[in-house]
Amino acid sequence: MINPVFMIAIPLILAFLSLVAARIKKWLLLSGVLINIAILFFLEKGETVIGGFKPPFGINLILDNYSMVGLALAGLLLLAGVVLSLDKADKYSTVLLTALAGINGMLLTGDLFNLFIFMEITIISAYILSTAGKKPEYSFNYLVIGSIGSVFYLAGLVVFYSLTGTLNMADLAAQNLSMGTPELLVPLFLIFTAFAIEAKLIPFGGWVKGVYGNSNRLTGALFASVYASTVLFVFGRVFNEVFALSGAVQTIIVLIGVVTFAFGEAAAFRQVKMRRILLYSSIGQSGLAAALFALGLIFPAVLLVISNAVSKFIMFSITGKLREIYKTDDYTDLKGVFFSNKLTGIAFSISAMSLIGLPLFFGFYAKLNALTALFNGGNWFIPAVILLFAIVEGAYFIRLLIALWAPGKEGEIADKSHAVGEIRIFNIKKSILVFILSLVILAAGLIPDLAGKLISSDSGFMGGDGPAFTMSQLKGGE
Amino acid sequence: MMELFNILEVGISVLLIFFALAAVLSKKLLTGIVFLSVLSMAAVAAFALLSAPDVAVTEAVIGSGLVTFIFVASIRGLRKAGDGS
Amino acid sequence: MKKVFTAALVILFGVVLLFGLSKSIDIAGYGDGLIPGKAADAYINKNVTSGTGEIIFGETKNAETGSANMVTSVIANYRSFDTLGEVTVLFLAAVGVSLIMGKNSKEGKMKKSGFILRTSAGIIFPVMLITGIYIFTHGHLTPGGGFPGGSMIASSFLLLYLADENFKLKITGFKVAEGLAGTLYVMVGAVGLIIGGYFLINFLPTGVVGDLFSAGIIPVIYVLIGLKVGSEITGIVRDMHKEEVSV
Amino acid sequence: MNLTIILAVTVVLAVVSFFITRLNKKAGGFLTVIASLFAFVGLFLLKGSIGGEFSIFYFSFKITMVGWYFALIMVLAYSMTSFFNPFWMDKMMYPGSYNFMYLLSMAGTIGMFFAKDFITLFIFWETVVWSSTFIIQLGKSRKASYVYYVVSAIGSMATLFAIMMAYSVSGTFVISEAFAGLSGGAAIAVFFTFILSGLAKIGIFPFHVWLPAAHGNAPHTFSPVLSGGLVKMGAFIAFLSVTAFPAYEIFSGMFKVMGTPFPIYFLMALGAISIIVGTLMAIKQEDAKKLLAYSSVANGGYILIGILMLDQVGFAGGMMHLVNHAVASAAAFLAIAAVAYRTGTTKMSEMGGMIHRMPVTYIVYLVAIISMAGIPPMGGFVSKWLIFQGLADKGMLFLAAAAFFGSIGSFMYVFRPLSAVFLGQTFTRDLKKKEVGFFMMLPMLILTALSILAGVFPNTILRVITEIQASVGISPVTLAENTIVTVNGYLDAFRVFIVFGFGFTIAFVIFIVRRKSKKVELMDTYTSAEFIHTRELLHYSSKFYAPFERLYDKAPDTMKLYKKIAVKIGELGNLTESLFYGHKPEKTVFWVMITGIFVVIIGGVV
Amino acid sequence: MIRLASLLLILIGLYGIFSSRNVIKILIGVNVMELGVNIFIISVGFFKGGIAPILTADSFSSAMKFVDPLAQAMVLTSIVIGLGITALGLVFARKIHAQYDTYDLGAIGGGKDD
Repeated sequence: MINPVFMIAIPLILAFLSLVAARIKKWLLLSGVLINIAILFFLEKGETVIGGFKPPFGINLILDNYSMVGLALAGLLLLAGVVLSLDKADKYSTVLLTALAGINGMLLTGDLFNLFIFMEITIISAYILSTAGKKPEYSFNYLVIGSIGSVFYLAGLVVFYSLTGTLNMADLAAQNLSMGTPELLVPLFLIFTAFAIEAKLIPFGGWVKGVYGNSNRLTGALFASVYASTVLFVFGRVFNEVFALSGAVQTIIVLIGVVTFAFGEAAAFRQVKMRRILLYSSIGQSGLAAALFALGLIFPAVLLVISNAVSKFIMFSITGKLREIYKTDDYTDLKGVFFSNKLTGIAFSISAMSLIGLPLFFGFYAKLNALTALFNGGNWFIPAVILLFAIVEGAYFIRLLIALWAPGKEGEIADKSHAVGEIRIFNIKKSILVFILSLVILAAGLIPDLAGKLISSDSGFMGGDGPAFTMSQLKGGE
Repeated sequence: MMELFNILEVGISVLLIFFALAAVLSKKLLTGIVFLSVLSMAAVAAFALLSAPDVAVTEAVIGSGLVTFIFVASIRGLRKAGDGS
Repeated sequence: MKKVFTAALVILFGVVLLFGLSKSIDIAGYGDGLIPGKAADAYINKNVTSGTGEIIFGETKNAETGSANMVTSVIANYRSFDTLGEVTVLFLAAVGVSLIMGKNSKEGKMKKSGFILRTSAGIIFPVMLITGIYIFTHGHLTPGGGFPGGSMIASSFLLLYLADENFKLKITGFKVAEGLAGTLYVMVGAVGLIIGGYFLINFLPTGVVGDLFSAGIIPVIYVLIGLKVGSEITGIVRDMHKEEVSV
Repeated sequence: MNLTIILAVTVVLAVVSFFITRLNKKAGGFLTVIASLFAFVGLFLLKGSIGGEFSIFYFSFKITMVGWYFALIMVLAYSMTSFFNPFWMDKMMYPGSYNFMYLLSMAGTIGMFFAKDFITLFIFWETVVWSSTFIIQLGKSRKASYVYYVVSAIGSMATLFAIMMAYSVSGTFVISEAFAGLSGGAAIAVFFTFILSGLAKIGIFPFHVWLPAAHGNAPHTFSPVLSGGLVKMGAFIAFLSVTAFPAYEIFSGMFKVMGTPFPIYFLMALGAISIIVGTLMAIKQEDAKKLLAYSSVANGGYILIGILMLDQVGFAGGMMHLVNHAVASAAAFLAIAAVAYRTGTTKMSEMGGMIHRMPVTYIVYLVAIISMAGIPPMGGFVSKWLIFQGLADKGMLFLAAAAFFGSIGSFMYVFRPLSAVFLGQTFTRDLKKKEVGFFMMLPMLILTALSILAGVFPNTILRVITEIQASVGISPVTLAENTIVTVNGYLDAFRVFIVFGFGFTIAFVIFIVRRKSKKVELMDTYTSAEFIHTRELLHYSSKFYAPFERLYDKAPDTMKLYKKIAVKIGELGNLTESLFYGHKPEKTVFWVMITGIFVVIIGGVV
Repeated sequence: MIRLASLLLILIGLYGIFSSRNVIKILIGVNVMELGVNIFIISVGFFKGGIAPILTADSFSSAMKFVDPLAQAMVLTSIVIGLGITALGLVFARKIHAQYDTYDLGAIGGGKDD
């Protein structure tokens, strides 16, 4: 069994070394992400104490089921991203390795200040990656907003520290502070702001459009999948295990999440640029996941995060590559582009349909779980909003798919002569990689119970409940 | 002892706020940076007052030294472009 | 009009926020003391793993951490993991700066500096260097430590760099120092894991509180931090000092 | 026969056909014929195992009479249409995907009708929706496919909401038990949201917009399935919303119109409006397929009214109209497809006199429209008669008037393509065109025969319907030997057939005997030195009912409503974009402060 | 008193970011905020009469009243992170200047996506 601290230590060493041995940094990066996945299977679960100082005094890492899922998701998608865009990743090898350490640290740590540091590492790596878009004003905007978030986080954290004298998550949770009371509202809001900024919640995520909208196939894919899912995973832990929300605060956060979902989907609806469509859809999904987390519906939220991360990874990768080839990501200029790229096209379509929540794909299971859990909690308003804007979401994604698949004038049958170009989007190996990733969505959608079990692995998350809905309950009636 | 502390406390608070406002409100960039540096020195005083010598030393070296330096290094040679205000 | 509006909004936000915050903590005064039994209290009494009773300067031997400077004991021992992350942040920033400034820029052109500056730099440089080294090697005894020490080293090199146009900073040298220091930091942690069973454990014996060699791995870590921070900051400043070539 | 085998074979063949099509297009097309015929025969044999419950995978199924009835109609439409597939493969952009989606959507419909629980139903339903969306895009309009998806999504999301809401009360998804325990406002909400997907699929006003778009522009080989088959999925939902959701019981305490609880009457009124709208719009159309699409809207209204009545006579009429309309509209669409196969167009003004070139297709079309218009001796007459009887019975005057109007109107619109496409003079261009081959003719002839048989021996179908009626606990329609007995009278379909057959024979003899009329070239028009720019305007079928159309020229377009909503959503999106996003940090700082003030105030601190 | 000043510093920094479109000034605002929060943290760890947390010949025993060393350690970390962020921000600022020849975000005017 391997100590989870190596999830952080190994990428860090490799990152430091990549500075010394700049020539092989590409290979260091590759080996880093590969080792990261490899040791994932041998990690010992439970609590790891750093430096021999027992918590709550020292720093500890917590590897439970929840962090395991987060680590696996982020690690696998990072690996896929690096493999898929190794040419682009080369330049950012050191940054990506450091980011891997930061992401793993964020997911593992059991200490709120340590979380702050790993969050800074992760975010700073995101600032640096965002410069790949060659729009420094957006990177700058991101940096400033992110710094405000950091300052707010520290301020909020210190208030809690002064009240409890501890920075340890479990210890803080054990204090049983009642989070619904006005006494803790402001520090809680400060901490929430920091997460809301990173989790792209409206109105905090003002940086998203510029950064995502100018991403390339590496950074876009990583931002929307690895970074987004990590932040949401941590959001879920912090606002369930550490600051168990209740009362007015909970209502406000849920409201912000739902508004984000609705506004994000509405904003995506009118876009013609694919990256914009995807980025607003990411915002929407983030809002929904945040709302579910805030309501304590961890399992559906995790499903949603996973399904969204994998889908967005595939779609951003393809979109980024399309933009490289055709110098545009306006889908009205890319009509029928999948005609000569069927494998890639199918991968894209499966991802999109999973995002919409169409059956036979993983997203449907996630959506169904969310709805069941919400209704079980006696909540019908949020499901109504979800379903209403699922129509909008379906509308723009289906419109996108139709355009990318079937070219042709109105009034004439779809014809390949109207298709734009016959350039291969990905070479055959990469197409197969992307396709296999999409098959994961399909397979997980076809056998959702197994996938759900794999994710929640019997014990569920943070002592909470597992799936609110399983397909097997159909057979037995209950 | 206690009274001295109170006087210093008020004095430093006033200085902090004054220099912060000066740094943020100054029209010229260089003035702003200089005020930021001075503000940092005031913060060093505050840290020293609040029994934090480690932080004070660090802030003195990093906050008022290095940060000021990289600020100035950044805008050096660009002031001629007339972005001063 | 716009200024009034912005100021009014910030003031409104401030009033509301401070009012709300005043319900959580006293926003004007100070606390009454440390919460007994909690982290800070344990760090002061050095009784996180086992209680050794009162720690007396110059007397107590073999405490769990031998640093007389408690902040240092927190930074380099109790929460050394945080510090590792912090060094990484700076490392990342340095990498980012050089990545972004990398292209389309050249070394800043210096005016030939005067004789006095060059001479004085030659005198000040060793003084600053030694001060810096002193600061981080004595970080467990006196205020300061790796960060100011490292910065001091960086400043000394910068001084030389500014004063002497013939002095070219060997980038690779600094990068090697930066990378190796970081790697060694993690290695020290890993060695701790092998020897003591915990990552970053203080596996060297601690001496009498207050002695130079009393803090176990703390000086080792602080030296590494000092070197790393020093080379990182030097790198940052050097990169910042480049001039943009208009595109 | 076993449902598992049917579903498995269909799905496997769907995948196989995808790959076979890549090797040989025609072979892939023939495979769809084999697969759908197999499914049809298999389903037919399934009747023996009605009542059986089992599960495949995690899906649970229950073979019910009504499910069997619906599935058979559906697969009939699929299998008959599939005969056309091999001949259209060259025109498809994605023949492999077409065949795959074709069979996948068929499997979806089968699974949906036999679902025991709502999740199974929903999964299969949505599968049909997305797979057919991808088929429709291959046709003449991308927009049509989009409209189809959006309207379907409105329906299915609403239905999912209803399912979930019902589940939160009853704790089960099983169709027969899921709605237990609902009452009051929740019951009304569930009822209306649940039936929404049905309304959307049948094409009830105001959800009818997708029919002309999708039917009119889908590939010619899919329009018959859409109109003859997929629309009937909506009828199934309507059926469930009065049986599984016992609307009459739950709403029994509510305000009633003509003995019918208001929510149900409201939906029936929507059905009546669809009849009127569908009829009026059909009269206007220039495109034969769009015309038939609007006629499907009108016929959907009949079906909805019939099923919602849930009584002895009207319900039987509604259920029977399912078959009659499926058969007739599939045949009509196939006939148009056959013509389009030869001429390459569906615009009525570009055709004429096809009766000389394609006489069999003409007969097929003639029988189909007679049935659709509800004229004896075809099946459509019997079902419409039953619906009339049911409405008259309850004294629902408005609905009856609408239904009557629809019947009269249908004379007008069905005659138009008949005369424009088939009668008159043949275009010179089309003079060399031949009748379609036997393989394509076969399904059309089968459908025609079924249409006539349904009119002559309606009791064969009605006997199945009586079993359905018995299974949902209403008194079955009274059937005697060859006659249908109602309170107001009886109908002997065979006798009607004899009478009409006799009249038809006399007319035919006169037609043969009398002198041949003189033939004039269709566009052979003399003008006084004017140059004719738009020749097709001179085609006698253009502006066929111009004086009548002028009466409702200004009628609002429902599509505009949807566009307005889309614009509103876009505006919300615009607002979001401009309010929150940009490159200046001040925007976010502003919102952080505003939210902070808001949160602190709402949170009860101030 | 200093605690209140530090909170005000955060607000002043926020005002600096909010009211200015000059990237350097925005960064100055960010720095003021960071300073504010640093002082705030120290002030939280401080109590009246507390002595600096270093054992020396004068303050020789752990039983004496030391102020919170943890808060100070956090601030040390925060200062260094602040330096990193400032450096990166300045590099972005320079990139903006190189690309648009101005420090004024208002003059960039939306910055169309490529």
